[in-house]
Amino acid sequence: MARKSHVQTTINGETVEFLCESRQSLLEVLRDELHLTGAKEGCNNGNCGACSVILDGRLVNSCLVLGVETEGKSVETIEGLAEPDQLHPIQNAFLENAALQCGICTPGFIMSAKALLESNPNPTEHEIRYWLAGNLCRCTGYDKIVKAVMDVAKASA
Amino acid sequence: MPTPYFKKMPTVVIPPLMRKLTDGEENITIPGTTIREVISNLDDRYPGMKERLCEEYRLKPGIAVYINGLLTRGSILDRVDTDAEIHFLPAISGGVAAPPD
Amino acid sequence: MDEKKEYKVIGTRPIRHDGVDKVTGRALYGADVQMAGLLHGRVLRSPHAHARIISIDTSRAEAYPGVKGVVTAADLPEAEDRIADLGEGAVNLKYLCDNILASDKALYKGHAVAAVAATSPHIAEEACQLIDVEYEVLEPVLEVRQAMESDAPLLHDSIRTTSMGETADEPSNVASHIQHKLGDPDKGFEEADITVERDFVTGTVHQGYIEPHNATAQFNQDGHLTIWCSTQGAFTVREQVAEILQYPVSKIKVIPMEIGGGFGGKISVYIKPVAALLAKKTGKPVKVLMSRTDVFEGTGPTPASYIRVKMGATNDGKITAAEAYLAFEAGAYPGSPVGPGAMCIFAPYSIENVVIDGYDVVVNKPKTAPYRAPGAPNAAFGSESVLDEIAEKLGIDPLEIRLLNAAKEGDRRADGPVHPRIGFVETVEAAKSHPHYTAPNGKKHHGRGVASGYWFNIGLESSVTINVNADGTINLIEGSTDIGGTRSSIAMQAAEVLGIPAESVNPSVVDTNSVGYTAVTGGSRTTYATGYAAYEAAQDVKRQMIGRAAKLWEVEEANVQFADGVFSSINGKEEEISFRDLCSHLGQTGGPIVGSGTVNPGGAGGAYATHLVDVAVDEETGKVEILRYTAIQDAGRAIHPSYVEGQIQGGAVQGIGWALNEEYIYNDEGAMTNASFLDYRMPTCLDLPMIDAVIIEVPNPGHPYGVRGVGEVPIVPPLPAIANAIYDAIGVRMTELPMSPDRLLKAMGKI
Amino acid sequence: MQDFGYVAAKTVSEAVTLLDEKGQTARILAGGTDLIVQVREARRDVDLMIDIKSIPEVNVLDYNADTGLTLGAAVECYKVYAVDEICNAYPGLIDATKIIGGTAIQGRAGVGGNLCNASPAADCIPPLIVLNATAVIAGPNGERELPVEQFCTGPGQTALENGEMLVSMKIPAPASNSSSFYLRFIPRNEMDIAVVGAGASVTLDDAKQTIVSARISLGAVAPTPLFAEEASALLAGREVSDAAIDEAAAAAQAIARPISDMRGTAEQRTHLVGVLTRRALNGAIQRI
Repeated sequence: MARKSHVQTTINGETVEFLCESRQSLLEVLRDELHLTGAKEGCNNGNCGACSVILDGRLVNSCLVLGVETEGKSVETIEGLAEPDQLHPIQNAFLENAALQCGICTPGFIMSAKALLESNPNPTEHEIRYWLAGNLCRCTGYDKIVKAVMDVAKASA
Repeated sequence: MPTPYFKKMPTVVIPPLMRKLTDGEENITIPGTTIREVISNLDDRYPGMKERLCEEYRLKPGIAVYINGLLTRGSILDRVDTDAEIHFLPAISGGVAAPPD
Repeated sequence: MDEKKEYKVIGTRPIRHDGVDKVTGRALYGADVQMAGLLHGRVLRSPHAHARIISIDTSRAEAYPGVKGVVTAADLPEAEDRIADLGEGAVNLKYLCDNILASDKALYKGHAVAAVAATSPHIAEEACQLIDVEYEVLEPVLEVRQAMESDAPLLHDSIRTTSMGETADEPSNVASHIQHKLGDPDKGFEEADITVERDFVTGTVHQGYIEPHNATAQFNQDGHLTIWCSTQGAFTVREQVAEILQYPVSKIKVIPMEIGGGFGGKISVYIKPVAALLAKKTGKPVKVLMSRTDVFEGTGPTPASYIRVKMGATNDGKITAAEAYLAFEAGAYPGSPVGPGAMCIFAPYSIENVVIDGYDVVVNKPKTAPYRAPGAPNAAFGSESVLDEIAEKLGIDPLEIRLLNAAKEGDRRADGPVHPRIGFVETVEAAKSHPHYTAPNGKKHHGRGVASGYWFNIGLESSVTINVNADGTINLIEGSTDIGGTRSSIAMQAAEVLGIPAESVNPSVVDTNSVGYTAVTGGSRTTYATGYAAYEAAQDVKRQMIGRAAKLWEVEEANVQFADGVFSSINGKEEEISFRDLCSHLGQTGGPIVGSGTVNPGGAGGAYATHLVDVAVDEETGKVEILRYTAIQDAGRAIHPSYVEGQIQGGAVQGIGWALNEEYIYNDEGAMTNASFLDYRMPTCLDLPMIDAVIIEVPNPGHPYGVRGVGEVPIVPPLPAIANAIYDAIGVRMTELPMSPDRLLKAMGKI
Repeated sequence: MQDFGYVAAKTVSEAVTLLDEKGQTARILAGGTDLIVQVREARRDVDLMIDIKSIPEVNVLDYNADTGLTLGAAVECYKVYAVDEICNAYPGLIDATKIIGGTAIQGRAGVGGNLCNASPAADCIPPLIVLNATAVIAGPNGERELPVEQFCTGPGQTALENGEMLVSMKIPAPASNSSSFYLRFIPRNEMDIAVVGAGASVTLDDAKQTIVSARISLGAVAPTPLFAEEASALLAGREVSDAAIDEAAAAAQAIARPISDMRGTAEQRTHLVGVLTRRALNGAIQRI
């Protein structure tokens, strides 16, 4: 059996400790060890963005990060976005714009949109499409997703 | 063959690949109040028809019945009006073409 | 039905009921199932496209630390060579079982051969590599026309071509031949002033849902099997698993988790029976997940096809005859969607003389599965391209020629039935008057194309139960898995009946033990049929509530009426009570109210769409850019317009992907070389403009609110619309899909 | 996925010692966007991943208008294009860093990893070649430098000897009146691997009429990214003209020896070399 390492990291502001094998990705650790199943596996090789999380302030595919690499780092996931009594504005915009159908890509898109708006609060439609190109959606045709992100940007402008 | 009691009778549109059995006839007027009766009466007139369309209590897999243009669940118990138009077609359900037997 | 009726809930855009769960990551999908003692299953797949399985030795895998169980086809009950009626269609049981775990032959690369349950997914995966399978590699056949040759390698000795119940003598890869015929095609072509005939080839494409297949199974000591999974239909999972395991449906409970897309691809079962076998063998719950490569290689895509279309018209644009030859790849086992393709190909038009021949052909590729209007996009690529060419040669506007020949209520389809009220003409007229169509489009290498499409939609069984709450809300119990917001579109129909807001309905999608039989979420049927069942269940509630009001007021039931959410007495006493207030009196008027509705409606009503697209072609690289896209569709009645638009936009974009880049690319050995999201090349948002979705409402007479299915038809027009736009841009007719850059370069003579 | 060990090395010498001891089955982990996928798909056998991201030397990102750029091997793409001076000095390299993967990939993947992965289709290698980059390599016997065009030796193969690792890349300061450009052809607009890639750097005279020197590099048309030496040389001293650029494009096509695979056909690739070389050269010239 593979040896496990002890890792201490911060997830959604809380200090978290876990044991994991070197070969376990951050996505596997989040889902299987910590039961944070909001990040989804769509392709497991960085091509769909369903597992997007924010690592030390930067958007990453959690399937392409090893769990052991997160020692001492800070991870933000979809579960940490909403306040206890209210949704994040991006979450509201997705609901109001009907920007989801099956919903499997939604957590990844929302994390990706959050990272975008933090680095560029006022993106053009093209900038939004460029930034979100790493997130695949097969249901919506992206129309309403792009509009939802534009709405959030407009509201904060 | 039973004597037609009805003034009007259902019409069966024979699928092109089965018209050999009807000597090329496309539209057959035939008595019957259910699909089962219609098939049975068809078979009396054109022997072999029943074998092509039916198993014991149901239509053969892969065959669907439309009554007046509406797809039913394919039950041979479905009732038909005297002016019904009946089509036997390759079955399609759930967006799936059922495979042949 | 009153077409002008104003609705209070229908046509509004409430927040979907499952929305908060889905934007917070709380919604539980199949792969999110966690439980104590859970084992992880992985499947070993054939590396060969066509091979005889000589032997399978699982001993090394079984001995590997952490492995708890290994299964092969030998663990399945002996499959009879008989037809299993699965409600959703009949399937040869042996084929069904062999596709789950190959017994004598592996028929495509990726065909499941064995499976392992272990304490971690990594161990299960490693153990799969320790299973020793001896193969005798056979020559594969990978293309439909080659498979139809008399000297082609045969996949099955047992297949003989059937034609409407008649069976041929010799074995063949052609499983069946169908034909539709109307009028006298020879005479029709003689009457034509112009005839155009072309061949078309389309590639194998995948639904591309983002969530891979998953299944978790638990087999209790008392024989009860529970399966948590992603599926378009929990009841069809139950039926298929019951047939494959030869186990009673009453002992199987299927719990449909949230589903991450399906588009038809999550109707057939693959790993669900495997998870059940592993759970039985190990006595533990087992979760089996597919990788993305497994999904591409081991689940049903929609078929590649070869299509020949011939159409004749008079100089004034009247189509006099049409002929089509459709040969569809079924994959490893019979059952391609050539039937729907043949049914839909000329359905937008009223043509007197038609002949359509369809062939279902097995090849060494995964068994095909439905994909959004299965068969219709392939067929429309041919017919709508040929019609465009006729219009161009006759100098007639492409929308005008469609109007001139448009099918209307009372016209006969080539496959026989007569059209009920349909909205095709309305979509073409809306296209003509849309600003997109009148906008200038004169730039070099920019082109505009139009095309239309038809999908017949289906009804099938649905059941809904409504429990009335004391606070004036209702809990709506349904069996249709919600892939695109149908909880809301179903709930809204019940809310409309009961005069309550959409938010006062709590819809739940439940397991197979907890609701009446409900067919799959597919065939564009859910808002139509399950919505119909919700309407009926709400009517049942309404009737019972009228009884309670009558009891409360001590009047005859006949003297109670209900309108706009208020019950009133119309005779004697002047009484009024709202639905909400009456709900607080249920206890004293007779106890809880449960309403139910079950339907199997026949009047699904066909759906039509007409699309407009502008493209730019990079003449030097062959790359096509979509500049503008307008998709017009008759929705009958849009219950929740946002999600109708979403279906239209999503379908159009899948069609764009199919048209431009998506295809299975095979090497000579029959291995797919692009089985990843990287190389399968589905559109990203950077490849697209906004998709203008225009909803037309021609109410369907077969539904109390006029609903037509909307999910499938939007994928039908994009393929020919884009081909026609490319022709407009560069003067080259593309007849092979996808219209990828290298094919365009070849067609333009650049390489 | 196979089991493997993981070490977060703190110094170059620690990493080099481990590499030397473990041999070919030890691999350097930087962004991991190629390596983790390769191990997961059993395309590479790895016993030990040596994470270098805590080593100071591989995180250097230092630009000086006189001496040029030192780009640490583990610096992620997004950090490179966040520095305006670097964007202005080496626009061709920036073109590449902005199209590798998607935004999330650019949060992890770096130019150094792209070089060490040695894919024939790597987007960063043609710009490094046209910008005269050198690779700074540390090994058991100390440091050495190697021009980037000599770094890749085959698909996935590099000139790194046993025990050696890439520490950084050095790019000289750009000459005046010069610029660079990189583009690739992909069927989609993002999230794709180059069917063909082409990079160009051009230096013009003060009148901006005559080409003083040029360098052209091609990706995905040979087992390694190519420096199109003859095509580059024939531009020196020529007036800026379509004719000169067409000649260079034809010379570039002459050295392409592409294969057909799922990403493109050989004929398509050869054709695209001409198109992309012209576009890269024109793009670089327009930026001057």
